[in-house]
Amino acid sequence: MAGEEHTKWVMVIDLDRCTGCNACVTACAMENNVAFAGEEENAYGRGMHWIRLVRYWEGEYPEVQMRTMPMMCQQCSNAPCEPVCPVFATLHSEAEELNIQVYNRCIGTRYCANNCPYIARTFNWFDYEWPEPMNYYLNPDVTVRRRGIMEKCTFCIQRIRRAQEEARLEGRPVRDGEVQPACAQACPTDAIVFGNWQDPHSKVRQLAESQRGFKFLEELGTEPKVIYLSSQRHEF
Amino acid sequence: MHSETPLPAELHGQVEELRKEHLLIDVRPREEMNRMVLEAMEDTSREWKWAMAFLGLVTVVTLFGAWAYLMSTGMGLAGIRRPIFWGLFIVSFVFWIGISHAGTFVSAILRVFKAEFRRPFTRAAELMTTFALMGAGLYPLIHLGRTWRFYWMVPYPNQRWLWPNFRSPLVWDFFAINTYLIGSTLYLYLPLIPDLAMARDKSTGWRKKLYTILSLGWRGTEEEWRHLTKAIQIFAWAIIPVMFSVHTIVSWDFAVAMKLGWHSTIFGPYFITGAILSGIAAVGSVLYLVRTTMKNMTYFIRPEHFDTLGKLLLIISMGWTYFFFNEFILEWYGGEHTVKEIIRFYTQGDIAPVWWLMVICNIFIPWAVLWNRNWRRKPWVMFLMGLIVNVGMYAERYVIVTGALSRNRIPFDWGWYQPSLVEISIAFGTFTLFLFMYGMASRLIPLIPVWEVEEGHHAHSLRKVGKTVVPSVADLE
Amino acid sequence: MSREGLTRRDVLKLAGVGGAVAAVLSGCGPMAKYVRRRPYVEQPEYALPGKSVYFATTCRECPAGCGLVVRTVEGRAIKVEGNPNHPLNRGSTCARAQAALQGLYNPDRARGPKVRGGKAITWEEGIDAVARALQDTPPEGIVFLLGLAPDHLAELVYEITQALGAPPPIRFGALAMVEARQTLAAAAEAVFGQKAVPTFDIAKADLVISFGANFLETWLSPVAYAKAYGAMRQGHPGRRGVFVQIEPRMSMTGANADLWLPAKPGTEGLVALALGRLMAEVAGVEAPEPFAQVDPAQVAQAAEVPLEKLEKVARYAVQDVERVVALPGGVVLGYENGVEVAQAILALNGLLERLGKPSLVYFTPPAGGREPLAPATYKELMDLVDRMNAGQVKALFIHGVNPVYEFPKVLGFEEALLKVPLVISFASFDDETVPYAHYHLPDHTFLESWGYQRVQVGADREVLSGFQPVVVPVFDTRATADVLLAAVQKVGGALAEQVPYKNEVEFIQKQVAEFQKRNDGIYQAAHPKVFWALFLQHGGWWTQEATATPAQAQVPTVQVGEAKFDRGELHLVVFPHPILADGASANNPWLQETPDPTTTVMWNTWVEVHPETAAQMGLENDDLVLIDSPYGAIFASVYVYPGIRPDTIAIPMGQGHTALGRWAKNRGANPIDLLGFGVNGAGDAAFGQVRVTVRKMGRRQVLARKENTVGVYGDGRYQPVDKRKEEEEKVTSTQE
Amino acid sequence: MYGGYQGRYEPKIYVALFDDPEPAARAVEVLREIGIEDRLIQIQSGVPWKPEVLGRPIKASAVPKYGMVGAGVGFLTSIALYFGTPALYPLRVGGFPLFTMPPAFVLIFELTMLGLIVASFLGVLFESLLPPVVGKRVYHPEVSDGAIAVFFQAPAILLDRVKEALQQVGASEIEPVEGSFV
Repeated sequence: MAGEEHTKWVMVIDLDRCTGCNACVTACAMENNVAFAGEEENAYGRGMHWIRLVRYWEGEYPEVQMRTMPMMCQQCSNAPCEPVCPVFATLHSEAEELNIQVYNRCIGTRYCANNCPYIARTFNWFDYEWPEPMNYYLNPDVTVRRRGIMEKCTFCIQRIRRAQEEARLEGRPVRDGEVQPACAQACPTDAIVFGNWQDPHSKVRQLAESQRGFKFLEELGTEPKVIYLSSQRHEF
Repeated sequence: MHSETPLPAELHGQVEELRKEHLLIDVRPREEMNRMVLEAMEDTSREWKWAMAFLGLVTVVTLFGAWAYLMSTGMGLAGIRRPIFWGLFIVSFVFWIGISHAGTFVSAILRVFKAEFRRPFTRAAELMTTFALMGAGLYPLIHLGRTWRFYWMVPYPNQRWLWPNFRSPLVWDFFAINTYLIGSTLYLYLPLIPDLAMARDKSTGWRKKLYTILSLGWRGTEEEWRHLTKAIQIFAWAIIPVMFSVHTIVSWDFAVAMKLGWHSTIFGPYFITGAILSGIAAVGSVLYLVRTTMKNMTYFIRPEHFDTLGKLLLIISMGWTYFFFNEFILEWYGGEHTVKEIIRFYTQGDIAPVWWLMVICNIFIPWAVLWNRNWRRKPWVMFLMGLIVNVGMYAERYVIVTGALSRNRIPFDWGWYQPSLVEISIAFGTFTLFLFMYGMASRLIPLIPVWEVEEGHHAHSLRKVGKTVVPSVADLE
Repeated sequence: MSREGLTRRDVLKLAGVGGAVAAVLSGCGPMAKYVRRRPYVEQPEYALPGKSVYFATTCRECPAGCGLVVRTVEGRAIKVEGNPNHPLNRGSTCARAQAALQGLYNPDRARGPKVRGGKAITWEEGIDAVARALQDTPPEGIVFLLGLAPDHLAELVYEITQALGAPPPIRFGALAMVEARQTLAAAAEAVFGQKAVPTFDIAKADLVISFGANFLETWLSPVAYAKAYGAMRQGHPGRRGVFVQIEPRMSMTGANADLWLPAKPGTEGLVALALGRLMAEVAGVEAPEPFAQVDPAQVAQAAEVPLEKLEKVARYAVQDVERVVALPGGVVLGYENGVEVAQAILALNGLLERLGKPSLVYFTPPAGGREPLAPATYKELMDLVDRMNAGQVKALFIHGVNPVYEFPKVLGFEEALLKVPLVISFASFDDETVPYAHYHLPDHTFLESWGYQRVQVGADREVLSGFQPVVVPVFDTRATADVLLAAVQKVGGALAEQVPYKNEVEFIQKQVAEFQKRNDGIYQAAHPKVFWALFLQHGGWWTQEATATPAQAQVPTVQVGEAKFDRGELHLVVFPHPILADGASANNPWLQETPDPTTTVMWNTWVEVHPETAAQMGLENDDLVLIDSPYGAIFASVYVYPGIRPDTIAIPMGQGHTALGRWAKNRGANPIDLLGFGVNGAGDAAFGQVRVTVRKMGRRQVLARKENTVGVYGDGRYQPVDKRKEEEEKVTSTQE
Repeated sequence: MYGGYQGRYEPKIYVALFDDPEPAARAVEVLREIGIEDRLIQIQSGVPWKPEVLGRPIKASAVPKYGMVGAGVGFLTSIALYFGTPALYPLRVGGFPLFTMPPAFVLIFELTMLGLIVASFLGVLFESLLPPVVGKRVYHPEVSDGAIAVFFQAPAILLDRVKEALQQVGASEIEPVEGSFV
């Protein structure tokens, strides 16, 4: 029973709370063994960030406004990246309703990345290094990816699994809020909330019912599982 | 049949003119044609050897050397980046697939339509198909992040019962390209058998041994001819839809994607037309090279062939323009921001020089030149036209692949692509590989299908009609 | 997973470094001094292979003191997480804390004690040197220069200096310079009657009026403020807090404001007064003295701020909402009249209280009633340099601060250092100061350290945040407190009697033991060892209930006066990098790789220039420019920044290291070098008065950005035809 | 013991060379008149002359049948791959059903065509018995120079008659050849 039931993991991001501080970016990188690529590679758009803050300037000085939007894999129910992979390296997990990336299966066609409307995928252009002893901090729950394969946000599936296993050992369902991806955990303003949509009392479910809720590029029919709550602005 | 009606003496001048014009009525005995073809084939001159050694060396360094470097270091050596995950490799892939349409188009379609002028250069074109496909087939491997795992795309029973994803266009590609490669190679080989038998009969030494094996003991019996001609008929009909499917599927690699600038229903015919355009153009260039660098080829490849190719090129350029304009105006008319930006990026952005190069090379220059019969009949003009149109077609693929990827629905993540040295080197290496393979093949197999030419001779004769002579064609097949 | 480089033997070797101090096991965590890796057959029960062990500790990436929980697996620190119970950060962390593991496991860390020139020595020799310094130097010649953290080391050093009769330690750092804590404290004294840095309770606020405070980035206690910000925006159903920011350069904080007013530098105090006057007018009361002296219309004109906006803010504050708070910070305190400006801004709170609004300002009660030592002012620092130059400083101990990098060049600290006969650095990294040190006795990084920190600001209760090592020290480093105590033991005599601790842990335990008497903490225990275990388990001690009470604000009389500026074409705003802050952790690659929130620049220094100014000067993105102030000059690449005043440029701190490690060295520029001598009334640096000239170098140095790098790499010809319009379209298309 | 007699009646293969199909066709006619059956005549030529031209019996090629069988095999393979393998290891992608029709057509088409093409090629080889596995087969190298070689099997007793008749229709030379027809 516990931990086995059908789950649908959903993330709610309150853009009104989000300050764009990038703590989620660093947290994600540290949790998921995301490699750092250095200045030149980043200048050429080869940063490995799984989550990034999409930032826009709006208006003109002095009425200029910055808008940010954390963007990561939206774990689409109808993910465009999945069917184009020739070797099933990215596919849909039916138990968690997540979009899975199987690193060991990936042969690096990069088609999935081209077909992702959220530009959520990053590619291992090289073998990246964590010079000794920096490799000590690498998370043993997360594969270190080698060159030539695709990677992306996993909703910290290792944490979901850990919580499910613990819940199963204790013979109870996973509690709401028990699973927190690294980004949600770090978020200083609690803008990111994570939870199980199937649980009608979950916080994500309640937040998602907000009138501010929207899904990014929803019109494409990808059915993303990240729900944004639009930011507001008081006009003076 | 092949025997000619005696012609009055006063028409001899006119006859000479006509003979100069048309290969198929400028009859030479089979022995002589055999000799001419074999002479051309066995002409392994010093220049040729140097050229092959140079091309081979350059290929090893620029293609295989760079590829090894790429594989051992990482895909980052290419200029691709987020969000332009496909670059010059895919551009070259599409380009060479396009070139590969030449042989099939010239050979199969013209054979089906009994276009007689095709006869002397079908093989030259079919060779292009095979070698271009081989070049093209390298790219899906080169562009893989983990090339050493390419065999996971092959459906083979394995321990885990894990199969490829047949819903992926890349798997379709895999099947389509393999079908096409096998089909076109066999289609090249079948009509080659009688000529190989001829070479077997006329050569000595290692060549004799080689051709003995390759000709499979061909004797030219009625049975053999019956089966062979039947099979060629089947092939000619079967290879055409395969050819269409290949480039359609290649276009689907783009068109099925949820990517603005790619997601277009017209991509199938648009790509096919483009492929035939570049293929025909490439035939023109290659025929010029064959004609000028190989012995006796001025007899077989004549201005009339270039003339006809030129006409075809003009028509197909118009067809391509039609599809191109179709695609362009509808996107231009549509209101979506990203599409508008893509159009702006194409026509005014950083990629604009390439885009305009495409328009100039594929539309303006062919249209300006090819209407003129005299220019069409000049081999060097057609050689240049072939190069120009292929530059344009390479530019087209470059724009479609990297240009569309540079712009997406999230302006924050737009990008700009620059091919790296390694990419350019590999792309260049495929050209030298192609020339190397073609050069080697030109000295190993009879480049002119002599029996087909002779067959054509038999089908053509000169008849007097009123006060003039006209070539007549008898249906031999 | 194959990246494991540490063999079991290495681990055992490392494990041998830390001496074990046996203590009780409470079943919730290790009580040995260090968690040691042992063979599987005799491994402690909490260190099962494959099972995570979590340790509560405290972040020392900035002086705020957020609580952390560090996940370790088989003796390795894997992930930093926030301590969900910690009153400051409640489970959240900033980017710096997240990347702290890259500091811990940094390959460029100092690997052992050494003398100048790089020759390795034993710890015995190092301790001897310290002992000799303490013994032989006349007490008035001993100076301890410490970082900003109000930690146990500062208190221990204070005790040692007291026992020696030496001057108390000087605490300073680059962040202190731009945060101007003493200025804030001085202004708070005038308004609230307490000379301390106040905490602004923005979580409850309906309207926050911030004058330059970058409280979401690095200011005082950024995670606590960010947490409060989130609550202000969406924490109260049906009541969304509104936020107005007044500053010349749009910081990330300002970028989140509903209204951002780029007031002319130096006019912020007047704007505050004008706002007060408008509020009084709206409320229909007579404006109190300081507010009455200004004419809002004139101020608005002088500040280049629309009067109508000020009126609207005033009306909203008075009529529409209940809870309003005004806070000063950042560059507005960095003028010569910074104290007065701060007073004027804080006085708004007094005015609002008079208008019947509740106070949203409180002072964090110091843990155990012990007020940590105040950080030094810029003036005191200049005095120190003078003393060093005069040869009065005989022994200088440097810990937690990197003066050669962090102090403005004009102070001449480097030259002064050469005049000190004995300099001992305790830096964990080979930083810029180390070459000047006669001895380099590297401390652990904080994740290998014991200690505690008294939270000074941001918490609504007493918080003693504890830290414990989460891993065995990676290198041959030693806790500075241990080194000092060992030296004290070696000196012996009266000093050892007055500072009677055997080692660091004993000192800490003694301090912690004071809280055992308290009955308002989150836990109680009868036995000191159990209490100590609980202290470690919880990651500190704090009270059950919030004890801070709202401070009553007065409306002081204040003459704001004119701000003075250096000569130069453009105002200069030097701000702490939102990710790297003061740059102490600039060698953590993921901090370098985390994009700056507003510009998305990574790995380098940029200078923000208003688009019009850039156009006038012929500057484009990525153009290298020389920024020249009367005190120094640096090179940086232009970032055409839409959120900055046309008469201002801004440069982030944190880069421009000439040492520290492979990822930080020779990267970007250090804008601190542009700052001068100016001080304000409280003695803090008047860093806002610097003006600079910008010269185009005719060369490009491409910045790595996360944003659409069209034009960033290679050529950069890209300029959209109608960028602004497109940008609007983007936003509308993305936010439906 | 009856070697001489037997030798006179033992059928041997001879070849007559012609330059044009017209005399060749007449030669076939002559041979038939003499009583040599069609199956004892084989014509080799450098170009595919139609049987009508040479007055030879018209037979249909079996190659299309091979092609059809190959196409069928290809079709069945594609069905097995496309609909069989997802059942072996069901994996969901992109919200698609496990078995979808549109992509199926692509695979069905490609594999059917592949089967057709490969089988047609093999059909040529099998039907023409290429390459020869055992024995020597009759051949005249002049064929590759465009000559039409009429091979016929005749007992020596008829040889003179045949020679005479063939020379009348224009055969350049008639000589015995070693080997068999197939």
